[in-house]
Amino acid sequence: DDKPAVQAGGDGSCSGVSQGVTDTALKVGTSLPLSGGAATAGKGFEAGLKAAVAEVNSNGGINGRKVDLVVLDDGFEAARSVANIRRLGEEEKVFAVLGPAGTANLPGSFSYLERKGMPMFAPVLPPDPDKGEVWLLGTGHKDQVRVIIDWLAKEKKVKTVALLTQDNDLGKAFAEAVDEQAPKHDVKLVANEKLEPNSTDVDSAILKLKAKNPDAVISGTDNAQTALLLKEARDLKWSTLIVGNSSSGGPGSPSTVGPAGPAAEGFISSAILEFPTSDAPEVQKYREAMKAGGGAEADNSFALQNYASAQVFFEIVKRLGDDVCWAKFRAEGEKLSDFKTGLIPPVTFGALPGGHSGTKGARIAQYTGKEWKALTEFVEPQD
Amino acid sequence: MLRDIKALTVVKALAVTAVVMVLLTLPSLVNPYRLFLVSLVAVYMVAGLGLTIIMGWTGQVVLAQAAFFGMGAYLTAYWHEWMPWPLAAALACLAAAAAGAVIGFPAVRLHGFYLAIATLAFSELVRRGFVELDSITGGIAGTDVEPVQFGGLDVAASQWYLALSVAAFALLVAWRIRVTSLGRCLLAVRDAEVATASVSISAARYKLVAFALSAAMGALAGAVYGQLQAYLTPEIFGVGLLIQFLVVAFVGGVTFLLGPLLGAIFVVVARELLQDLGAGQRLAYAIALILVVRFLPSGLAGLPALWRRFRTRRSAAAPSAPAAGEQPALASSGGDA
Amino acid sequence: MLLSVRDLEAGYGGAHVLRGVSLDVAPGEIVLLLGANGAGKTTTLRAISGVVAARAGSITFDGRLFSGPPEARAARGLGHVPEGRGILAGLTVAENLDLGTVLRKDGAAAVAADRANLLELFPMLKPRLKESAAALSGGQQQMLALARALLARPRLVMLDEPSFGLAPSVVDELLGLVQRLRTEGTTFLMVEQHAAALAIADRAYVLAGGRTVLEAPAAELAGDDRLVRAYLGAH
Amino acid sequence: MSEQVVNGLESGSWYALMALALVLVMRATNVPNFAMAEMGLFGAFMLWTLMDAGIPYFIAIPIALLCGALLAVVLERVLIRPLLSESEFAGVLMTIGIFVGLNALTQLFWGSQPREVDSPFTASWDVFGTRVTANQLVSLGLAIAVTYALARYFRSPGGVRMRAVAEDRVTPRLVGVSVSWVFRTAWAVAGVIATLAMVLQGQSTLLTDQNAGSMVLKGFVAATVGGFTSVWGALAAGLGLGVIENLAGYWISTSARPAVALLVVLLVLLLRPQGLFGTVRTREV
Amino acid sequence: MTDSTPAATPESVLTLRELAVSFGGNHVLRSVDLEVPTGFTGLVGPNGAGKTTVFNVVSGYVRAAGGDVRLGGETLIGVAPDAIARRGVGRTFQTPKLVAGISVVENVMLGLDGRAGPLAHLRAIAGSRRDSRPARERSLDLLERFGIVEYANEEASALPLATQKIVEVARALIASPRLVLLDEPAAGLGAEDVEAMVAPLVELAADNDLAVVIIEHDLALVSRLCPRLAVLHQGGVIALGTPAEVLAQPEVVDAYLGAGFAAVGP
Ligand SMILES: Nc1ncnc2c1ncn2[C@@H]1O[C@H](COP(=O)(O)OP(=O)(O)OP(=O)(O)O)[C@@H](O)[C@H]1O
Ligand SMILES: Nc1ncnc2c1ncn2[C@@H]1O[C@H](COP(=O)(O)OP(=O)(O)OP(=O)(O)O)[C@@H](O)[C@H]1O
Ligand SMILES: [Mg+2]
Ligand SMILES: [Mg+2]
Repeated sequence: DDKPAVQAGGDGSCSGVSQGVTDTALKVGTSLPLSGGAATAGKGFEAGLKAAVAEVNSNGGINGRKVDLVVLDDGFEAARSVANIRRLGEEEKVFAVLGPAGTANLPGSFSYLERKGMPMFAPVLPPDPDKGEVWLLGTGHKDQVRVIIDWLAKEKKVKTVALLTQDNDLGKAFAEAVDEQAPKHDVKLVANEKLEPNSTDVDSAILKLKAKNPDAVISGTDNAQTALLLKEARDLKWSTLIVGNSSSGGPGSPSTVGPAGPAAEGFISSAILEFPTSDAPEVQKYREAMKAGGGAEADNSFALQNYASAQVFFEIVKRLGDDVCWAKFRAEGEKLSDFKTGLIPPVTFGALPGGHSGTKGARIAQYTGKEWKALTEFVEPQD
Repeated sequence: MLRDIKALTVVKALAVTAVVMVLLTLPSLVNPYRLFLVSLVAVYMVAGLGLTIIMGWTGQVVLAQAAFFGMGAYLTAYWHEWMPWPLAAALACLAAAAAGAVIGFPAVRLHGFYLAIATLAFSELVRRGFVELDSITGGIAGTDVEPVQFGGLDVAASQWYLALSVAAFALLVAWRIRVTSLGRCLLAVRDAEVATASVSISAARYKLVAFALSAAMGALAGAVYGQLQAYLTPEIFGVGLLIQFLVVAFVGGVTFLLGPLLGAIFVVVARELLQDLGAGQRLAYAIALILVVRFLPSGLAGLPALWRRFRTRRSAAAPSAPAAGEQPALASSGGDA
Repeated sequence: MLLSVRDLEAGYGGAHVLRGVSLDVAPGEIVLLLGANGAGKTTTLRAISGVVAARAGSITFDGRLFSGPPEARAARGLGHVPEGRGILAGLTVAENLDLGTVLRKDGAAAVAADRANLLELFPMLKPRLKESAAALSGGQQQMLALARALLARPRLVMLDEPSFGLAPSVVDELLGLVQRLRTEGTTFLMVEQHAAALAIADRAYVLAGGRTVLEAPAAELAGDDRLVRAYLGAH
Repeated sequence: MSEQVVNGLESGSWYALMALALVLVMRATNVPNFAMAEMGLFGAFMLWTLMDAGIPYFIAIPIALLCGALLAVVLERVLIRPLLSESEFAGVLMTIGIFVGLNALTQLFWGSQPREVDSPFTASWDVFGTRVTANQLVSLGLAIAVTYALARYFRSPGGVRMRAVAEDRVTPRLVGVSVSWVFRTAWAVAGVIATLAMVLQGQSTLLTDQNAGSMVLKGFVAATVGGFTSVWGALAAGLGLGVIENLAGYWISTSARPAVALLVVLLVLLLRPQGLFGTVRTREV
Repeated sequence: MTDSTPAATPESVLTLRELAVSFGGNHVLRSVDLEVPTGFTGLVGPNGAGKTTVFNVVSGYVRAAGGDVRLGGETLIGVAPDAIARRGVGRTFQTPKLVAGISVVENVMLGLDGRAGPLAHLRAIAGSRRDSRPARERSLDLLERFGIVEYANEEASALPLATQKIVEVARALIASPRLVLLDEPAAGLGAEDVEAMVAPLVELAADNDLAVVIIEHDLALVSRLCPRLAVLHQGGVIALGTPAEVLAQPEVVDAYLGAGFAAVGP
């Protein structure tokens, strides 16, 4: 039933409606594109979640509650994503939706979540709806591109940029970021060429970009299209800075640089995570969890992202103690401050508006031809 | 109508009453998610009925239902800001019917596959239109849909009664069309297009009527779908949705009135049941589809006929073994050039 | 016997049409299949050529079981001019004729000669060879169907109402051709309501309600006024 | 701009090849095969697998083509042929089912990581200031060669049989045309051509499980504009489509590109209902 | 008789004047002149003479290259086929074209459905039986007269050929046309079936002052039925008169009947 929403004012009491929690178990669910156009990412996200859950359970659960994870496939379709979130809420009766993916698909569920009062934690990566039930981790596409432009202007003295984007939300976020940030540095956008999602037919767009001779090209496309951009630029003997972001560049993992082959040398990308290959202790712990929890290869940054999100989610639940309910989750969550996972920038939540975006920064990284190297620390875009 | 009901046997009447009772009290019987699924069945059925009219009865391969569905969803949501939902939905249906007639006007000269490709292109262009018209559709980012709530009912129940009444209405209209003169004229266009003119039927005009009717049904379904989905983006109304509708229409049996209902149940239930298979579910769905088409080529609605044939064949084959070998018949009617 | 059918049963979906058809055709014979409208004549021919599956009974050709798909039966020497002609409207007249040569193994020269002969017989087709077969008139299509079937040089030819739509002069020529081919060894099983057909046939079967109810020499039937009136157009 | 045209001719060659495969299946079996590109993609992935295992390109290619053909033949025999006596809708729905199923299988086997095919055609030349690559020449050359071969074939006795069977699945058998032979041949050859198209596309760009969907659409567009009965028409339409797409991207905007193919086919059909090169049926009554 | 130019007489229902048709370069009809009064008129001629083409022009399916077609006093040239049917021209086809998905009686009703305007369709959809009940009754009546009422509720596609042809004749007659064009209605029919079709046809024609043009190669039937017979050959009417007169003309024997005619003919 669409119960009246828990007006979680944040008094920390557990009088409201809640579900998915018993004394021994906490049920969470997610909806991911395990098939269809974004299956690689979806499977990575799934593996990260599974590893995190297996790890926490093998340590006795959270305050004695074992975590029970339900994964649904939405095939990267908005309609199925909406249906899945409802299924999680009404049929599976989960406590929260954790780490679902689909920039364009997830907003369809926000009004439902609001009516229901059920939290959605760390969806990848819709714009922040500023709703009490939705919690974002991972810096959005737009802010990442803003960081990129700051860096290009300051470090590379770039004066003109061009965009290669997909004709969808992703591309739109890129364009908005350039509109907002470029004027601050007197950087000019000289071209924005668009690609059909999933198409490998990129040559004509790239020829048009080259004709404008920009100092840098920012790619708001998918991994394959970005790889093709790298290859084609090399074939055309066109030396310009090519920049991706966490999604199009897949920094830290071979998603883009793998298929691009030798052409990927020098490729730049913004990153919102540690690299899965890093030897920071937290990342080593992640790799062990991946090995134990099974699933995709551990060098997958998608897996790392959701593994990290799960750590934050578990931390909030842990802080709830025995009384786990939606109202208290919101109250406690908004108190989370400067929480360090070692995997993503430190997390701070706060009250609405704006308080439910937990991380802000991104870093710039470069592929040397053999491995990814961070060029900067996590920084926030210049206002 | 009353008379028809009287003609039913008592048992049938009781069964119908029971079904109606269950449908009316459904919100108190199942959880909101299942209610949502059943509402979805109703929506798919209505969209499928549109295909039954244009493809099943009129024989025109029109692949634009996703576009009309989208028009219904967007326009109803948009107009609902200024007027009551039913009026908004009715206007959206009219608009879609007009669009159907507009594309139908040149398209009546097209046959078979040419028509299919032309209407598919039209559909995708309309979808691109959704992207461009962001004052109405919110463009790529999408738009929220204001929920309709009937006094005292929660959102899910309101949606269900909306879906139920729309489905009942659409089914009633389609049934009346099928059994009256208009239905006969449409079938004539399908089965004997050249002969239609000789009995004063203008094939082109009736194709247009079918285009408009089918578009209106699609839009009606879309109007309710907008309510269920609560958030609309242009990507929803692509080829994938079209394929979904084709499966709804054909798996059920595209010439049967109740075919779309069976098809819609198949689509929704298969999706639900296969969910546990994780990444393998697309494959499983495809296999289910392939098996249904392979063994029930005229759709689920062909099951009773298949059963009857099976029984007669068994009784016929019983006395002496078929010496000539029981191989599939090649034709139900001879080769007629 | 060249063809021998015993207790054949067949039908369409739920419709059980043939309920016991038996007939024999000896080499070099012209056998007529008569019966009222809907008696099952067409269905019998279809079952023999494999277009419709037999549900019971047996068919033997040349002493061996006759089964398999229609093309296999055609390969054993069966020709069938179906009801409704079966002209392929998407092909030209010449291409329709070419289809008749699929099974010919006796060399291009022989085929060309046969082709020329048949075109002599149906001169109307000659100027139309390059045109779409759909453009032909009803009677011309019937001629094309006959020519195509005969070009395959089958041993047994089944003709389903060959006179359908043909002008009287052409019917005459056709029946003359049938007689001539018979002297060359071809065998015929004909469904034909043209009275003149009885004159050239050896024997006839009468079909009623999906069963063979009568078999008699053609001459005998020709004398039976009642039968002639029932099953044959006066023409 | 000349480079846009050259690039357009290259992708146009792939569209044309896909269109030819579709025309072949359509003309022989009257089934619009929505799974055509997906079958070709299977062959292309086989090529990748073989090359990944260290087998040289020119040995792997024939094996891959054979795999594409084999897949097409098996699917035709097991899933399509039993539906021949059913309404044509059943066939359409079946190919849609195969499309979804093959796509899912490809994804399960090979994942959705893009793959690189190391083709030996890496050379490129500068022709009056326009870059022309070996891949482009190979694509165009193969498209023309396949068109020529098919045009010859359709006029030969075998081609006549195919067209006959496509139109009527009963009568041709009465004169001994083997439907199985026609179906097997048509699907096998179409499988080879489709594999060729997907390999050419894959080696010039990247091989992904998403390549097939838009390819089959473009193939259908080209086949339809070409009139479905004319192979030269299909070639011209495919090449034209590739070039127009690129020029529209160049002159108007790259975001208009996806709409261009659709607009072209819509306009062509509205002006000429039988396609640019198709012929009208002569007589109906 | 061959080159008489008939003036439009009041009793002429259909008048063809110098009608010409060609397909590509093939001049099928060069100049056809014919008047069709009420009652039966036979149209015969060798295969490919253009008989069906004449029907196609009259019913609007094929465009004339020249000449005129008049129904009553009005020209039919340039009128759409469905409009011609609405003016009272019914026809059948050489191969019957019934609607497979509906029953026999509904096939006959179809002859009336096309006349119903949008309002009538709407009324019917809304549940009114005002139009459909009488239409069904008339159709059943007609089937009864043709002796095939027992097939009324069967699917049309399952009927034997002869029955299909009779249904098509009924469909052409149901809307009370002024002129009916029958293309080889008796081909493929046995003598009894021919009788079953012809007897009610004759009655109906007489009762309703119907003009019937019949193409038929069954000369016995034509001779019996038609007081007037026209022979079409080489693009024109080469003979016109009573059957006995016409069939005796040597050019008709030459072009159409053939040498063997004497042996088996009437
Ligand atoms: N495709 C079909 N589906 C169902 N029933 C059929 C079909 N074709 C024929 N029948 C039925 O089978 C019976 C026999 O038909 P068939 O065509 O064999 O008769 P026939 O003797 O050739 O008649 P005719 O003289 O009219 O050609 C008829 O009652 C007919 O209704
Ligand atoms: N649409 C068309 N295209 C080309 N030729 C045509 C067309 N329609 C008719 N013809 C030709 O015109 C001539 C007359 O055809 P029509 O069908 O009128 O003959 P018919 O007198 O009815 O002959 P039959 O007795 O064989 O039915 C034929 O040679 C035919 O091939
Ligand atoms: Mg018959
Ligand atoms: Mg004719």
